[in-house]
Amino acid sequence: MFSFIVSRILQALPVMFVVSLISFAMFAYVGDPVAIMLGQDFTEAQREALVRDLGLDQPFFVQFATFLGNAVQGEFGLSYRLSRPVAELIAERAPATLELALTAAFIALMIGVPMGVYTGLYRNSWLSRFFLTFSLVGVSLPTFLIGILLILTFSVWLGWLPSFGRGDVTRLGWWSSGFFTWSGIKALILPAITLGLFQLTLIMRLVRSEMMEVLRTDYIKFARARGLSNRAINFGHALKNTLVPVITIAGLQLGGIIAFAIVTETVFQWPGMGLLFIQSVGAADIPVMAAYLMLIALVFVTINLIVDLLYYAVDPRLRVGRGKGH
Amino acid sequence: MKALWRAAMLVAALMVGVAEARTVRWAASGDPNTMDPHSQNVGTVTMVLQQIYDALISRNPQLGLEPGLATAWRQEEPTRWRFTLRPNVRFHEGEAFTSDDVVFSITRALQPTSNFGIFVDTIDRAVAVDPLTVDIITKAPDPILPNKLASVFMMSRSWSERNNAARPQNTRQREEMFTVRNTNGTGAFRLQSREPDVRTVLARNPDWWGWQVPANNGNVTEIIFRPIASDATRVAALLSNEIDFVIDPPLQDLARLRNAQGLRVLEGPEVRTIFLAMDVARDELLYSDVRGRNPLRDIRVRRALYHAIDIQAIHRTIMRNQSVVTGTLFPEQVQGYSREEDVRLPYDQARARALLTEAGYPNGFEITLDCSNNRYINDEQICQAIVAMWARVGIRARLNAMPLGPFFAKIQRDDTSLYMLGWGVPTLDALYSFQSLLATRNGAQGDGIWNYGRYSNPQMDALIQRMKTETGEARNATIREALRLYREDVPHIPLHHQMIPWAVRGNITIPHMANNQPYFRWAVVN
Amino acid sequence: MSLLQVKNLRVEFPTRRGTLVALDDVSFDIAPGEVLGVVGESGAGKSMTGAAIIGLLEPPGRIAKGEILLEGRRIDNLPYEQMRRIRGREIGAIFQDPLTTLNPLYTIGRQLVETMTTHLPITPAEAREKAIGWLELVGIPAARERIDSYPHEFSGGMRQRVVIALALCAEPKLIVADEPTTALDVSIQAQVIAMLKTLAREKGTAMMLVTHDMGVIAETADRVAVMYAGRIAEIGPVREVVRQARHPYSQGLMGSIPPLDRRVERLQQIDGAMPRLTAIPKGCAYNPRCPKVFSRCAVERPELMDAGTTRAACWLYAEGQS
Amino acid sequence: MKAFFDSDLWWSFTRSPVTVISAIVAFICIAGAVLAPVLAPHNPFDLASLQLMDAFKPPAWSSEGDATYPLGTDDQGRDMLSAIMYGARVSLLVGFAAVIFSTLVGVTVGLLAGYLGGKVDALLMRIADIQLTFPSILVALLIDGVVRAVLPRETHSEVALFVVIFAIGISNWPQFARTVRGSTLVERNKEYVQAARVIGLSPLRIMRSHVLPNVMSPVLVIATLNLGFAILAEATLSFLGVGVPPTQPSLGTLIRIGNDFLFSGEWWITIFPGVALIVMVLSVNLLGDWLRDALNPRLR
Repeated sequence: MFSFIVSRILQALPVMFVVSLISFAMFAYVGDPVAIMLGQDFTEAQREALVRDLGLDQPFFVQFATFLGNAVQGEFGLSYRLSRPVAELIAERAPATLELALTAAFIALMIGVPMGVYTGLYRNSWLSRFFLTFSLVGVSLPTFLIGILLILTFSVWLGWLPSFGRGDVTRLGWWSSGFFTWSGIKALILPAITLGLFQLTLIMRLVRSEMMEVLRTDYIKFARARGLSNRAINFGHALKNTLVPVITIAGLQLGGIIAFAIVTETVFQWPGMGLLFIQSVGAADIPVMAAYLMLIALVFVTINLIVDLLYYAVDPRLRVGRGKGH
Repeated sequence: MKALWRAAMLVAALMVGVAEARTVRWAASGDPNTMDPHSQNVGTVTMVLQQIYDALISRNPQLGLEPGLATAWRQEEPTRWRFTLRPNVRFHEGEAFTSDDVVFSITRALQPTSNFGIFVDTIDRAVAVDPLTVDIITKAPDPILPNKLASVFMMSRSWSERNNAARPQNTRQREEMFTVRNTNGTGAFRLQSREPDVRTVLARNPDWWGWQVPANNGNVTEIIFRPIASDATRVAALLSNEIDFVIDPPLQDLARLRNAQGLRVLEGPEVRTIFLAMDVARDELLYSDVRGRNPLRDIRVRRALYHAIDIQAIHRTIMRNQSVVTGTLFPEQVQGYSREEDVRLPYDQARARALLTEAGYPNGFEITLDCSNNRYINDEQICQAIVAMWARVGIRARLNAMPLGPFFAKIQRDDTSLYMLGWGVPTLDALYSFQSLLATRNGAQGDGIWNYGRYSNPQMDALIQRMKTETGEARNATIREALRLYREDVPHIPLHHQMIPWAVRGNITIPHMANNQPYFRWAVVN
Repeated sequence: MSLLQVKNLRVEFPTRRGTLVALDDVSFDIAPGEVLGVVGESGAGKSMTGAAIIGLLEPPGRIAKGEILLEGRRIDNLPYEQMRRIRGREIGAIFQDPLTTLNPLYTIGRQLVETMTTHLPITPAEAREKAIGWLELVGIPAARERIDSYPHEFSGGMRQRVVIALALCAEPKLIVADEPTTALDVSIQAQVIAMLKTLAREKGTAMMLVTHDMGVIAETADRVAVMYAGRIAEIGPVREVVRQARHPYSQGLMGSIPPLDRRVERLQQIDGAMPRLTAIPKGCAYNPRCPKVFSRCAVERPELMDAGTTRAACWLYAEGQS
Repeated sequence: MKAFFDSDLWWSFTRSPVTVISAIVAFICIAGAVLAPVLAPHNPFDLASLQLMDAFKPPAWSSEGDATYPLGTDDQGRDMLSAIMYGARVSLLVGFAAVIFSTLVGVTVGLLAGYLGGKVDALLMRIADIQLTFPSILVALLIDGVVRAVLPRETHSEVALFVVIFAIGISNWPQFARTVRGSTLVERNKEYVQAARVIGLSPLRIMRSHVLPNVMSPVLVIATLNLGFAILAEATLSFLGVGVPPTQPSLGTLIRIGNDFLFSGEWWITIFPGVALIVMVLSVNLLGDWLRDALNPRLR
């Protein structure tokens, strides 16, 4: 168990390195932070001094090494745009994104899995057909369009739900939560649906096809031959076996949710990391962008580790003679 | 029953409480990126700090000068101005405001890390004469010093030094500067809380000196500012009653907002002029198919480009009448404006073609037009329309539209042949525009720093130098002369002055300001 | 009275090109405690007969004609839920591949316990004790320790023993064993089949043993049915069929059976191949391959008819012919 | 051809009215896009033909409409119908090119990994795993950003289309690689392939003539389903402003522009590109879905 975790972490290190290199390289020459920081009036001398101070006159790899050294200590410097520590900015935004992503994932799983199970079991019922059509429309609608339509309907037309922001948040130490106020919950509904809908349809389709696959297996036939009840077969035997691949994909989807949050947060002006990222791209705020990408990579690596551990918990086959996984 | 009654009373009391809190929920596309008053000379910063900090000199709704923290000022000698300070003024944290704070603030604005150099560039030093008198010594006579000082906010020396903020914030420091997030002004509102990019809350400062002045009739107790970058979302928030006041509603939504129940659109001009500037310095353009010569150095070509633009069509469709078509460098609010010089070359495609043929380009030429796409009102659309209009006279322009970051970076490297720029005039004086945009770039602070077409005309330079020192009618004549030269020499193709409609909920009145700065001291919630 | 009666069973698969007849006119009985071997090449319909009996035909397959009776009661037309109560309790089943028959995510104990608690009026704790007993019976060493192991922790042979325990644990009267040893290593096939046979005998369980291993049939079965192209070609006591098959196909099938003390690995190959269900020849389905074919065979389809000690579907035994 | 109409595929196709309709719709979309230069009433790229005074004309059927502009005009006086047709052209081009790209990469890698096995297999599949970990949209953003950083802006707008194709294509190859590898592993051990090996046929030839045909149907299904995703990915990138250059507006770009007119009353600028995108992607997805069920390869 322990060595398994260690080996997984060792495998993740090169990934992290590559991501940090890319994320740094990607933005090192995009735009010119100096121009933005100087504003409307400045002299040539001021400009050069700023370039020097930011270390932008250093060779690329020197800049990268400095960046990496600091990053390991969680030190990403000051945001060019906001003149505040990047770590702090991200820490402020992270709860918003995580609450949104988790709610969206929760919606996607809580609705997507049962719908997938249902459509997998009752392939030809009209409800299944409806779900399938619904899911196809779901994967065919771009996220940003869904968001816009929801705002139009529920905010502008009906006036039920807010169109932007997080509402009132409660502070729990450094974490700010929108779960504890009515306005926070109301503000969460539309973005979470927008973000979750696409994942919901993916998960539903995935569960459905896995379910159908599992229902064809010998052990399900054998379970029927043993006269077990449908309930035991469908929800005990079939569902549990369906869960194994679903866990992997759902884990990957959570990563996808965090990435797609960029779009949702832009549409709903949700004050999370994705919005911070997009705003930073516009301002060529290199430290923030680099830190965001590294954080996302870290999140993905962590999710992968958790997925592996879950796998480990669900599938006894992995517990002995690990190595050849799935 | 009794309990029920008590509950009802409580609810009633709460409702009264709610009614008494006169809150304005205010949104704009951008968020101030600092709370330091001398760090960023940017409208989005100033529009919030304006409420918190005062300058020595204040402005009235017509942008005229009014006493602010200084009750009187006088040019004692050509290079010495004396300011008499307002007594009994206190900062939000209790410090008394004195001449020492003025000396400190001006010194601070003069620091290299300050972004407010242009407002204090002529100042040599400030001297405290007594606690309520300050002398400001300029390096050369500066007739418009009071205009400039209306943009320099006053800070407390003891507070700043105590918090290690004696200089404007500097990104070279690893640590965050105290003033990035904290304020201590003398103004009508104080900063109550701030989450960058999310929400900034200002609360009324009941002790503000200005509430004694009858003109300051505002009754707002709380301002909640929230940045909403997306145009559609901002309008949606306004329509769904989540926001009361939007300072930059998109033009295309004005009709809808005008018709919306309970909303009003306040219309008015901004002191900002949109124009096209051209590379008239290089012998060969960087981005053109013309080799061996620079067509833009030929005034006939510049005039042809000018003639080809149907500014009325842009005004009517893209700007939806929210622009003031112009033929000059700045709008009428600016000191030195001359209506006789505000004349455009007429829209005339035939004339444009003829001029091009005359200049030796009967088949036109290729050129790249650099544009921002998120800086000015409908900037990218304006450029697109101009590119299409030029196409009709044979100029094959390629549009290169960029976000403001890369855009400014590019033109500031002189890496452009043709670009669109918008220029605001915070001092409301002609010199600010001429000096930055049209003076030969010579390294002196302010001269030609935004002149990326590197227009250089000794005649113009001489006029600009005279503007710096002359006063009165002589100066106005100089400016008029410069404007005439501007019109004849076509260093720019002027387009229009922006109009800046504000959208506000019907129960709120607030004067529309041409500098695009709301002053909540004058805002009334009914 | 027979335990199981299959009467004129016909199974069809509707497809776009018409209806495929997978089983036609299949009839046989199994007496209590009797072992009926069913042999034939792949695709002959052996497994499908088993599936029809336990009521688990893969859709769109369906019983088009005929009846299946268990202790005189019709079971082919029972509603799903009633049939479910019969499966496992009255009729057990053993599948071919023990590697895929057990749910990999549950311990074998759990799978045994759930089978018993589903069918028998006992508590989980009692079921667990019984499960250990069953595991011991089928020859799992250290059953008490290994009951909480997962299927993958067992070898193939051991897993098939677990499958057998699962099939028997609710004490059904009939076991449908579909190629129970085919997937196993040759060296342990004999052990497993011997164990199965012993257990069936001890418990008095009847068995329908589907296989293509004639050796297994010869050792285990009381009677044997030879299937060809969805029909029974010949049925009779195992000795008779093995020693002196009547149907030419059976003869071909048995032709190479070595003496009982030597094992064979494969059935003897008959020239040609069994026709596909889409192209069953007119008349006797075997006629293109039959060494003794004569004119009638290509025209008219033979029913099962008495052929000495067995019954065979072959015109050779039509009256007046022999 | 006759064999095709006789096949199960054609049969199941004719049995599903939804599929037939979506095939017709998809065909119309593709034909309209491909033949846009011929069919479109205007050329939105011919700047000299734009009349700014014609901006914001409503669709032809409304009272202020103009028959020359069937679906109205945008803020620059461009004909919406033509803009959508040309936009669909860009969207489809990016979609098809990206899918072809990821198919080529994925199939090659899958064949290599499956056929060669061993360390090559382990390495290639590890790379695929790592890449699958990252959401495609982020991979595309990353690649787009890297290219933006490396190339100067002017050059960038010339290659931007290829960058988007590459970015979307490269983010989807692992799916193909995994499927093909799985099938290859199965095929490789079949007797005829073993036999071909023994005869001494070159591995390339074996893969091409024996393995490849057997993996084509799952690949076709994944490719069809991916086409919808690719078109959406392009739209999303363009919506975020990092997709195709504005000189070649795709449907995503049109939607981004239209978004500004959501509340302004010029609804046609917003609605039509969005509807076009949804209809196009939905019909492609319906086809893909049907194809998957019809070919029924056990997809993972």
